[in-house]
Amino acid sequence: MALVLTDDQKMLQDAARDFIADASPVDEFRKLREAGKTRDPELWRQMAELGWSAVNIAEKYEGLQFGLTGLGLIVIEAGRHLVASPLSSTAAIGVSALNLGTSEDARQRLLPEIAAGQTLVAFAVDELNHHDPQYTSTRAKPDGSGGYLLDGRKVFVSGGGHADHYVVLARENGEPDGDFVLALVDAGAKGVDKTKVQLIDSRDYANLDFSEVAVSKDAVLADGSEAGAIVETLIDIAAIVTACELYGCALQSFEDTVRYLTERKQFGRAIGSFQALQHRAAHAFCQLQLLYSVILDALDAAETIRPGLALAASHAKALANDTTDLVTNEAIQMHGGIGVTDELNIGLYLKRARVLRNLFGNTSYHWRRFARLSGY
Amino acid sequence: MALVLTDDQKMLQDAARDFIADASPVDEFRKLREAGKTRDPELWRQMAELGWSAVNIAEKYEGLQFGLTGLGLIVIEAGRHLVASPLSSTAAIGVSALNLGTSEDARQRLLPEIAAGQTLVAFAVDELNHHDPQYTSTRAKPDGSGGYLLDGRKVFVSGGGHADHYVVLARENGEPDGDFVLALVDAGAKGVDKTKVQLIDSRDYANLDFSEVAVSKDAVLADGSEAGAIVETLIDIAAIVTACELYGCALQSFEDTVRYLTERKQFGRAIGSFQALQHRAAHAFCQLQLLYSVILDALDAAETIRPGLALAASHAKALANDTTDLVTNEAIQMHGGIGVTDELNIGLYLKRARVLRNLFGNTSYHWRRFARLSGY
Amino acid sequence: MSELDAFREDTRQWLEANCPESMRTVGRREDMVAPGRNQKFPSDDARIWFERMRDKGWTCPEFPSEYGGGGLDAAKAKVLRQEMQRLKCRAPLSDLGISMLGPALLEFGSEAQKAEHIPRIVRGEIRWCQGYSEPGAGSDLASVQCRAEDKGDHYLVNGTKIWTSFATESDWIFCLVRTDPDAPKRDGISFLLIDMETPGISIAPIQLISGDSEFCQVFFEDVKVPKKNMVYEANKGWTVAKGLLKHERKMISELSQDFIGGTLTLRQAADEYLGYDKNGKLKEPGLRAAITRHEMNMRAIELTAYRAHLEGLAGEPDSRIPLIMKYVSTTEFQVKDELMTELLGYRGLGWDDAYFSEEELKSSRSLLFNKSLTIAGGTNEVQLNIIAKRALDLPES
Amino acid sequence: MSELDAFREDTRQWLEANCPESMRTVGRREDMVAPGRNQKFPSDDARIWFERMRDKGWTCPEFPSEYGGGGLDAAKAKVLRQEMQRLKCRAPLSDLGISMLGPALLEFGSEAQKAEHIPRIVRGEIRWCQGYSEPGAGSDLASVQCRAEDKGDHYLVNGTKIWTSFATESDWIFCLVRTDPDAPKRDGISFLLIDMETPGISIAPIQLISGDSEFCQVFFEDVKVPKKNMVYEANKGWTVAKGLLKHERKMISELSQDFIGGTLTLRQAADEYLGYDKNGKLKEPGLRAAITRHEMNMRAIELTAYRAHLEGLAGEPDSRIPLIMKYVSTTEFQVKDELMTELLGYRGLGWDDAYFSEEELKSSRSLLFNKSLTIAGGTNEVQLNIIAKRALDLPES
Repeated sequence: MALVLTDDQKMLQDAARDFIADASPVDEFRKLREAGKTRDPELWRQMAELGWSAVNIAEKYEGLQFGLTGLGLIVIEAGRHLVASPLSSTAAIGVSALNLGTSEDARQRLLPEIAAGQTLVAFAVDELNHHDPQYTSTRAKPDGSGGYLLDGRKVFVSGGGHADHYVVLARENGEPDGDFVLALVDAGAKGVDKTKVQLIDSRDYANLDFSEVAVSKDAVLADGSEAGAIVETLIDIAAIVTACELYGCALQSFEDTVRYLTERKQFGRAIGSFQALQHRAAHAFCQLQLLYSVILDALDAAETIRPGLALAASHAKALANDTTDLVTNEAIQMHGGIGVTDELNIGLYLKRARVLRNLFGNTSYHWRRFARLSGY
Repeated sequence: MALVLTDDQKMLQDAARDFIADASPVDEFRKLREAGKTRDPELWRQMAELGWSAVNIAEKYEGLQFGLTGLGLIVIEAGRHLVASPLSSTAAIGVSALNLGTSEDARQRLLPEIAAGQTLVAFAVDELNHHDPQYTSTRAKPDGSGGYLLDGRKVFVSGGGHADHYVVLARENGEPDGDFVLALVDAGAKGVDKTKVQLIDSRDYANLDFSEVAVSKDAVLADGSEAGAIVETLIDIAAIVTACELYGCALQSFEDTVRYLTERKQFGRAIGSFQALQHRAAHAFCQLQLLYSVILDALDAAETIRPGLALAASHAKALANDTTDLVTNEAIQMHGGIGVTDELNIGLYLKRARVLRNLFGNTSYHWRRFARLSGY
Repeated sequence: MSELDAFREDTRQWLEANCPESMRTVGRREDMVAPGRNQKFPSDDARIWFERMRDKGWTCPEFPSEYGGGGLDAAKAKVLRQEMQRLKCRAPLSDLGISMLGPALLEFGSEAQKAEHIPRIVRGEIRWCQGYSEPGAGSDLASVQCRAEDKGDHYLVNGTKIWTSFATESDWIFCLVRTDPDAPKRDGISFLLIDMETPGISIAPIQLISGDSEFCQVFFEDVKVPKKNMVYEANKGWTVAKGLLKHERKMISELSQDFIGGTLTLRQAADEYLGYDKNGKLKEPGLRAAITRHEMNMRAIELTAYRAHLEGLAGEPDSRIPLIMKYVSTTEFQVKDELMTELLGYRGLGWDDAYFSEEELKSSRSLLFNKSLTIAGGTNEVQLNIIAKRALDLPES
Repeated sequence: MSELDAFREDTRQWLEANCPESMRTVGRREDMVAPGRNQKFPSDDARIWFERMRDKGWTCPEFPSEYGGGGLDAAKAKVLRQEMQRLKCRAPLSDLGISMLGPALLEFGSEAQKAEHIPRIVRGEIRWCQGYSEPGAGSDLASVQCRAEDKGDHYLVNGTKIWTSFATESDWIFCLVRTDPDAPKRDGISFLLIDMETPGISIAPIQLISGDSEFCQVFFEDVKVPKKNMVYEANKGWTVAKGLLKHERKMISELSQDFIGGTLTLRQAADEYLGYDKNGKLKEPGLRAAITRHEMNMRAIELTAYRAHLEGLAGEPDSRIPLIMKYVSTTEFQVKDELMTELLGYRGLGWDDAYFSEEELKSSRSLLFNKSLTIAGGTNEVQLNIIAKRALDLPES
């Protein structure tokens, strides 16, 4: 277990912290939102220049081959500043789909483009209002030559509005117990229909309809008996990366709150001198420390794809959901009236956190999964 | 709903409070425990003289016909002082079994004796480590003349050590889906074997083995298709009375704690002036107030056997369990070191509360039942 | 038949004859009838219902009839409430003038003030808003900074008030102002009535995280207020304010869930968005348990509110119960919102989009808006302080 | 091969050759080897293991070899710990002298004090107990009342100490005493070593709700203590005490669950006392969720302890982590006890009865005994105060 960062990782973390604080503080997200936009291409260009789009890509595909832990650290920093970028959807999850997949052709074709920041990917997994891959019914009908025809509907695809390619989870012939099929689909392909959806966090989501969309053999990232394991690992990685962003949101809103506690005066004292608030803040601090350990462990599990990854992922996502609920609610309550205004960032963290809570598994989903994986 | 006491009920409550504070404060329970006893016959004689054994018995059987709410108020007061008496097992549950049962003969035979304080009854319901009447497997084999032969084992029967009669829950022919049979069994009957069991609360418990015990037709309190409803109502009443005692325990340990908060000094101040403790105490106070409303409503439901009794009972027992957990834990924590010594009463309340939590349904049992009764 | 029974009989008949059918259903937030110079009605029925009630003085049943009120005593007012509940009649008019300022004026106001303001409140001619909080004085209400200088024939008001609901649509505001900057905090405060059309007043709406902006900040710059508009005595405004605060907390804890949240119940949401397993149990056991806990708490709160009501009627009110109601109910409302969001999944996270149903959008707005419930009108922390002090007699912290 | 690698190799071989097989399993509470004048051993293997380790000075590996200690530097001591963990070797000796007093004496004691006491600690000849708390001074440790008057050649001690573990079986006690009653609280305290056989000392065991009575109250009545037994300087005992407190909190948070609780894990209890449905899920979904939450918290605590350990090794200790460990771990241990009690049902509520298995009785005792975990060695409240102040820099309350 790599619970302590390497010097390289620390350098990356510092660089990310500095760049984001400078180039994309929360104000930048506010400007995007005001403009009705969900993306800042110039920012992504700069992030790609720093190599962040290439962190999780092997050198032979023109990546930095730095691993998921490093990327997770960047996502945490991005979470702290509510950066709207394809970091999670493309650099972490999209790249992982290609890395794990069986199509060398897809890797050679897409990874260098992604590394260069020129191509965006989104993972289309959910079909219902709650995440649970078990309920996948999108049909992948074999076309007889190793490819498939896709039919079905995916909802609330994160990053789906701007993606150039979708990684689509389907089932062979759409049968409830059929093998998974993981297919790479061009956003402009015939039969793909996209509708943007606006959630409370003002990010990029889309619903996707697939109608007899042709997927060639080279675009099949996984199918047959090995698809189950690949898909599970991919979703575990997605859950862990999402937990990283939740942790970033929680950490920053906690730090903002502690600062407010020392500044705001009521009844002639800093409100942070009131013992009831002190104890609640101290408790939240403990929870954040515990969460950080779990997240570092999960990132290492994801980077090394070691046995126990599934358990580590469910642990990280469930605890991140729970802790962020606690911290964002306390942040608002401790800020008092000002905490519910749009002027303060606290509300923005809360809105982002509530959406992330639902992405790749809510708390009760991961509790059940953790219990099942533990054998009880 | 009778959420406000009548003048008569208030008089009874006051009388109970005065008598118990005088005749049986917690010190009396300590003396019993020291002497290795679980019963004080002289105390029960006095309580019977005050009519408490007869509160729930109709006038025609020489009772006071005062109803279960009144009896519940006495049980609350008894809970506040940890009175070890057959109030719950005999005066509330045993009497209710006879009241609800179909045997007029049993009523005529036993109720006047109970009213006079001369006969004790215990309800033998559980067979496993957790309460759940669904798992009743004690066999009641029809004897051909309206009676039964009983075979089976009942465990942790509250009041079972001193009872003269048992009310035994069995199933016709011991079949998993068979009708319930509720049988009255003489403690000295042939084939009855009793073993006392000592739990942390130093009260009277026994395991009972039944081997071909003859139950005559007159001693059958319920069988056939109507038995299910009678048994459910009886257990609901038992759960509500147990909730009353839990409430008494919680209330007294809370009041003891608030007093301690105002008396104990640390860092030069009464510890009750520390805001973190104030907020926790205030929260506990709120929970106790909510619980009291729910208990009054449940007592009324039990007294009138109105539709909704089952929901009210599960609500009362689940909330009583939960609130008492909170309050007894807080009581110990707020007392600090002295709270874990045997010298203080706080520990006695905790021990009693943990046993009562298990009697007639733990929290998760009643949560599930409440959900089922609510249709989700 | 006793006089009260006769009154009940008459009232029932009158309500049945006069309350339009459409006014006999639970109203939503937007169905509320507000008063004011530019009063508008959500429907014709709402207008008719308002006018009929107004003409009997039953917009304010307990206000004295000499000021246009209903003039009912407590017993009769209770009968009227019961009969209105029986028919599910909506409130004909809602305003801070009725629920907060009116009672305070009747207790503390001068004869001239009552004669000027009470009839207009009863007739719905004036919409009132409240100027209590300031940016630096939230929980610590007594640290009012907004100044009112005595200029002989008028007060000159300078400063700002925040969290004023619907200030842009209101005609008058009642304010706490500092008239003696040297006195200890609570001793230098006065209670002032100010016409919102007075020169020097400006208003900036505050945007909330839910997107709503019913709260405003009100700025006073050299606003001249006639001396006759001071209620009670100079520097004794805290006495008036304390009385009002109690009314406000009661109001917030009594806000019904239907009003605050969307119109979906958890049960309906569970039916529609989650579903059941083959044993008829909610699909997610964790959510099932959480909903059960919430439903139990809500039922306990309702029973407690009802108990307090009955204890009051029996003449034995337990003064500790009202103290706890705001804390327990607002806390539980927020639990409901979070559970609803979990049940609805992505559909409970919609912003402003044709894709989501009106109920779904209400649910996500409610999640966000209701975070203010445990803050407005006395934060949870202040409420717990009060319980510790008044119900438990714990020493000052 | 580096020197450290060579040391590891030697150590491993030595341990494998010298640690008896029966000492390579997790010990229970009653398997602990305590020192003292009347030392007894739970088994022959325990004695052999103790003697072999003692002879190498490895009962106290980091104590200087001039006092009989192992004389290992931090790196080698770590290697020894790792190798002992690898073989699951039990501690050869457990005592407050080793974990608390010894390190303090080495830091603050005089040369004579070190020469007198340290070798006897290493050799297990003296059992030490602690005299910190008093009936009036629990969380507020600095309000020590127990007096030590300077009588020229000795101190005269009068007063009482409470919560002293195993006082009846100990040989010496280290105490906080008040030497200057007029100084501000922390400034008049001294740190004194007292032989328990000195006349005037009496001991009363305290019975706990669990039935245990390992804690005692110790009474001092005109007890004469030689002046040489004062550690550090007069009235500067608080400095010594603060160092010790840190060790104590660490010890309590590190107490392993096996040691504190019974030997049953929740998982085993679930298997035996609750059972599974046909899908392999624990029968009670509510308990399943509660156990899951607990298991997650325990795993998070373990990972955090390990992270802190690794950060320390990497030379970048985060000083905030040790502050939180006692609070989070003791709180979670109590959650485990309650869950265990729920799982076992009636069988988790047994007192003293042949009817219950040893494990079942341990479980109910553990539920009761462990209520003290969040109190002893710094209450949860004190721990949260410390976190607020030191980790979050919040202002003094």
